[in-house]
Amino acid sequence: MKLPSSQFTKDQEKFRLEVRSFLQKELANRTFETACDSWLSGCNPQFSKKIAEQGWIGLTWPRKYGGQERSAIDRYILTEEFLAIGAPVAAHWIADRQTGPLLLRYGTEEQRSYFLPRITKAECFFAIGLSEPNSGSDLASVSTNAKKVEGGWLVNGAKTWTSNAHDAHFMITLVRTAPYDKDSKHSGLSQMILDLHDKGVSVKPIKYLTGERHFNEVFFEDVFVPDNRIVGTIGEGWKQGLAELAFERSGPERILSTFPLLEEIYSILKQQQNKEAMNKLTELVAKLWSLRNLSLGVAKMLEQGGEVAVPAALVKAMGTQFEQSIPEMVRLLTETYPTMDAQKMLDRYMAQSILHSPGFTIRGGTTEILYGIIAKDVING
Amino acid sequence: MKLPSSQFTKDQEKFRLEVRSFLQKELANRTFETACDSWLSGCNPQFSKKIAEQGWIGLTWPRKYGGQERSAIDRYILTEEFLAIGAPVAAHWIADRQTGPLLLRYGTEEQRSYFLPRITKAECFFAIGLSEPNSGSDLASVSTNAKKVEGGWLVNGAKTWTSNAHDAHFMITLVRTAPYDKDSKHSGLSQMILDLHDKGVSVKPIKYLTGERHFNEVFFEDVFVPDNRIVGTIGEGWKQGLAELAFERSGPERILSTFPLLEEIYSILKQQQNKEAMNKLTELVAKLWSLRNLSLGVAKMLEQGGEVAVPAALVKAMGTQFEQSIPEMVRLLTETYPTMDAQKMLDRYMAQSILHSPGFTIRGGTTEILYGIIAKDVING
Amino acid sequence: MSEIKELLVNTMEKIFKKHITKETVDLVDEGQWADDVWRILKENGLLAACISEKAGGAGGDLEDLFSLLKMGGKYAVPIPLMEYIFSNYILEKFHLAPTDEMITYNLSDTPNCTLSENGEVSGAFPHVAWGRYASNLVTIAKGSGGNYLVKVPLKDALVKEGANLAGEPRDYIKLTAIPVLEKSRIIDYEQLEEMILLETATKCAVIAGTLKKIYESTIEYTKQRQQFGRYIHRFQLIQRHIAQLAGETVIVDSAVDNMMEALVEKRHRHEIPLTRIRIEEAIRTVSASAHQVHGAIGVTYEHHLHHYTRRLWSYRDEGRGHLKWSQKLSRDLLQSNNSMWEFLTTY
Amino acid sequence: MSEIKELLVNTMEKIFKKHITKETVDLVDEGQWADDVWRILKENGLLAACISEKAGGAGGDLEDLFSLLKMGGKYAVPIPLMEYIFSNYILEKFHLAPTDEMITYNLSDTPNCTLSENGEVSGAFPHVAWGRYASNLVTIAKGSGGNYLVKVPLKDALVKEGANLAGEPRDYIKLTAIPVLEKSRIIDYEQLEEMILLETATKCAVIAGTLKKIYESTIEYTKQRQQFGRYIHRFQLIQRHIAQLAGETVIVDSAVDNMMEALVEKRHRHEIPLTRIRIEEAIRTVSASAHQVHGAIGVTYEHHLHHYTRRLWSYRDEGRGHLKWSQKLSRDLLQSNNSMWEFLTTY
Repeated sequence: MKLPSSQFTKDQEKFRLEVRSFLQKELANRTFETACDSWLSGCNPQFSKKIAEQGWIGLTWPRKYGGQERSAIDRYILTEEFLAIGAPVAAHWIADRQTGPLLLRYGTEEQRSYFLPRITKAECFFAIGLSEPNSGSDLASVSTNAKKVEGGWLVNGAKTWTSNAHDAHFMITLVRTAPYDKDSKHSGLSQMILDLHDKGVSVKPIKYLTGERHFNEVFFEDVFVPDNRIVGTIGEGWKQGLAELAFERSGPERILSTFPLLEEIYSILKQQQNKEAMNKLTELVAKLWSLRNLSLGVAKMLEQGGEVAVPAALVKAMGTQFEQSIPEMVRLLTETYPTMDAQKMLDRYMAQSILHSPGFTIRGGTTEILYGIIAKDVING
Repeated sequence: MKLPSSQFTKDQEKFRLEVRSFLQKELANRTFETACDSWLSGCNPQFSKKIAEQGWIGLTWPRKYGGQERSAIDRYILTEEFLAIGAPVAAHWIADRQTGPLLLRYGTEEQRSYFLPRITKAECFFAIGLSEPNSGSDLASVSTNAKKVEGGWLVNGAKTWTSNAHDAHFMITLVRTAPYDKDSKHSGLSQMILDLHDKGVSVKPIKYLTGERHFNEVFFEDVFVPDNRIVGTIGEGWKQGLAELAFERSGPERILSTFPLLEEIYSILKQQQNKEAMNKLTELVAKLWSLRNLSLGVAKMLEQGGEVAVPAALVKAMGTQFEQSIPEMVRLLTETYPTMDAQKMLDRYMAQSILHSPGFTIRGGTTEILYGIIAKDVING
Repeated sequence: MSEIKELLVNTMEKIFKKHITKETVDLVDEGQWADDVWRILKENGLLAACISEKAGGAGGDLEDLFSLLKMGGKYAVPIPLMEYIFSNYILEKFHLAPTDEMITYNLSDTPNCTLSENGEVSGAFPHVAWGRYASNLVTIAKGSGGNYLVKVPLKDALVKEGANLAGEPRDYIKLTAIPVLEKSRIIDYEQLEEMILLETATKCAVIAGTLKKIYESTIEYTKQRQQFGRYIHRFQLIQRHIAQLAGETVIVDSAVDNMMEALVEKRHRHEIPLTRIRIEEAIRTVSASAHQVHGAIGVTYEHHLHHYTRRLWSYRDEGRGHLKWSQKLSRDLLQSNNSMWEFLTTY
Repeated sequence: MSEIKELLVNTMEKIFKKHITKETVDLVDEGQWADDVWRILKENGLLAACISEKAGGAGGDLEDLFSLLKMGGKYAVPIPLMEYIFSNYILEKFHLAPTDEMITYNLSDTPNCTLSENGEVSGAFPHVAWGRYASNLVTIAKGSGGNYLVKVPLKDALVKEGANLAGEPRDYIKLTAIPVLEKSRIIDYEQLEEMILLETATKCAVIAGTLKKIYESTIEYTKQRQQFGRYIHRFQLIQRHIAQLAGETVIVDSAVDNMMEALVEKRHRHEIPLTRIRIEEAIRTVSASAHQVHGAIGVTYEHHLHHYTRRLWSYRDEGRGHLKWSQKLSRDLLQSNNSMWEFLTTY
């Protein structure tokens, strides 16, 4: 697997600086506060509106759906800048990263014209409904089911760990449209767009260990989903979902969730002119630099249509362990007293990083599951 | 699992100093050279003779068999001092650690009176024959077999990875005395004492990656083993062998194989008065201190007859990873240029440690196998 | 451990088990005082452990004290158990009177608090454990000629509430010319160091208990949770976590026991720092492995795991931590004439 | 990579595969010169890669050079491939004449070798790669007014044979008033640093190749070896090793490719140190995991694994290593006015 290297064009560099200067201005105006893990836990619909006004939601999508037809690399740069400054982009994140590409690939014209422009205007946020109370890593075992009725489907069941479902309008939901067949575990699953404000849908918060509301259980009781809200082909839900995984796994959000902490310790060590600690920090910098090269290489390869399942899964497995390791490394470089409301930014970012870290290597595929996937792909190919 | 703490009595302390001063004198006289991993790769029959003259082989055994009837803790102290100074005790190691206790527990009076005194005089060295070319970690799959004949057994097959078989006189050999039964994998195995100079035995060296001769393949072609060389009960070989594992797994040799390197870097950092590196070194010291407490706790518990399977396996799993990590840590503390014949002791110990390290977490049960054993024991009990 | 000690531990554990539930511990996050727990531990004499009977305590030795502290850690006890006991223990050790009023402490090797000639204390302390609930504070104040251990009333102190990562009260306290209740004779550097050693030792015991709880609770979870049709403890990658959890737990347990014996025999100068330094890795490994094994359920507030992991993440940065202890030990090692092996085998 | 480049790499690999067997590599340990390999690589023009045609070389660009060096690492080539090519590359870069005699080099940022007024070099060098076989040495000598790059004949040098952990010749060489063959103009600090950067870059390429070989070979082994009745790649704990091997290999591969492009574009000041620092962990992880997967067979001389792991363990301590590069990079970071993010995204 030979990956492209991570150079950017002049235009791309220019775009990066444009994004950066916008974000720095917003930060100075206190539109948002830098925080670690903000891409998933920093849900701020007003801020998403501002991003939409820049034309930065659905950046790569066709103009006719409200997009800018920019390259995936431009979107990569945009995303990186959000992460580096710790901007609260969680509200539109899923719709931008997953729903848009899914509909562009499998959606009907009607679905695209209806949803995509609304997403780009930050009027319409999406959640993902995959896990269920008893499924965990074993996604093929989902049991939320949809029964065919006149003009649509009746959905019953429950999803769990759906991030930000309380702020989202719709949910791409994986449901069983044919009975479970143990010899063909991945068949009989379908993807539907569920309106979270429909009758029969109830959203129950699950408090994160910090006490914050973050993810939810979502219950369905005879929820009617019209036929025009089916995504792609009935029974192909598993395959359709998998196709997007490389995008989801190899993005900069698997490396940079705790970057603001790294930035802060760098600034402190410079102030201290602390050679000894800076020597240690170079190891983190080298790790980050090389992970970023890999992630960018995968992004470029994806744009060229290459096969990237293994390196993409590697970015997720290694990158999330890296972002998780940052607070543990930082505490060896200086003394800290992490609290969520600390005055010192270092202490605050430490607290955010420590408390959010456990999720990094669980969400979106546990490290254990990824190891298995990587090994199987390596052995077979 | 509550383990005894690691205090010593005044007499024990005295014994430690006695051993230490003997070894330091021998070192000064150049009877031996300090080396890492010497307990298994430092085979020096002359040196073993000197140890025997001190009465230090079979220290805990009954006087009537040439032993000193000292406590297991005294033996622990003795062993630690060998390891700390990197003395070449490999020739008598297996006989002292494993054969003696095995015969005392399962041997016949005749076997004890014949072998034990010879072992204590360093006249008789033992090897262990467990692994076979295709068995690896799956010891139950051994296929070397013994067929009953008049007055004894005829052994055919081969053993591999037998350390120091070329210097040993006998080998405790695990053989199949009944056909393999997949529902009772561990039955049908027996332990026999095989004379390595008997007709039909051939010992073929396997060079270690350093090019040194260290372990061997041992082939048996119709080797006759008389009935009086069977250890314990026919068919009980697996159980008998297991009983000794706690001793084998939890000894100081699972922690201290690379100790001379640690000692040397300590001395260098003191000379340099290198604070920064010494700060880092305290972590290694704390690890070693705590592993040693654990290992000693197990030793004391063993002497009291307590159940120690889990902590003993933990000492092996954690201790060998620790000794393996020492060269990797030391190279972060100072620059080195490791070569086997370096003038600088640090470089020489580094070379020994690096080249011998890969074996630490493989020999005597791989870390992977140990994890499984530990987890099963923890879950069941 | 003697049989009588074992009996004592079992009795203690029964009380803790009965009265300290997930909901009780939740009270801390809700900013409430777990009065029942306080009352029951007090009624059972547990808060007076290791204070001599003549000073109004319940007697007992260091082994009892450490057993109690481990239990406190194991149950994430939602009251200032360690702080109360340690404060009184220090008071008695330095010949001041223990108290049965609520008391907490603040120790630093560079006291930033002064004691005036007329016996008034002024100074500010960040992060005082349970400060808002305490009537008294034990601390070190710089007075004429040296440092003193002082007991100060808090009713006129300025208190700004704060919390550590576990939601436990860690309050900013400011004292302005508050008359001391009692003060010790001048305390020299060694005595101050000794207090900090003791504080670190008690923390280590609490942490050992917390680690044990996480370990046991994770093992239990692997026996209940199924994935892909099997109990998860049957997967090798989970077994690896189990082995690492077991390893770190037993290592720390044995380290704390050895440290405690060293304390009894007054040869604890290095054993306490070594324990504290070693605990650092245990906290990192155990909290990470436990969360990884639990998956999503373990990061919910509903599940109890975070009560223990958040405490570990808090405690490791309170008091004198591993960085400072490493520097301290490092200094001793640089000055020593012993070899490393002598250092490890000489008591 | 362009198609023509790919073709070149495939052709190279065919030659290496055919002529460099385990037995050929064993020759190094036996103290023998692998003359066949030398001859064949020379005949195929591979030893003259990246030397301009006008200087008698085979042409080619840095990408070709790096492909060749990776191949050298992948096959544990038993001749001074990197040393020969690098020496000539440096000579041409600093306007001295490349040579087709056997040549090696020694570089240090604090040269301990002097150049007298009449052009004679004196000094001693430990661990010169393949010194005993070389006719010439390229090194830095301190002369009047500054440092010079010099080419010195070795026929009158004192050579004491030594070896690195992989058994490769690393000889002590002493020169006493040896007349230089050629010398450069005065070399300033930046030029010297640039040479050392280049040397580190070439080493990184060799190491990347070696890592790749270990990875591929270990994967192959897991497909052949059975334990407990299954291929070992089916065990989760082996899968974890596989994933880590794959991860480290692909990370280093991509780092070296990025470093190489930076070199082409002359913005390699930080990219080379970053690659070298990152490689440290890859060597540790890959060598440990590969040996662990192979078990006992992998530590025998009979198996080829050690030829690659021993080379990694040697190369990481040769030339300017990660400690010094960390210090260097650290100095730059301490002086920078950029944020970390600017540092990472500005070229």
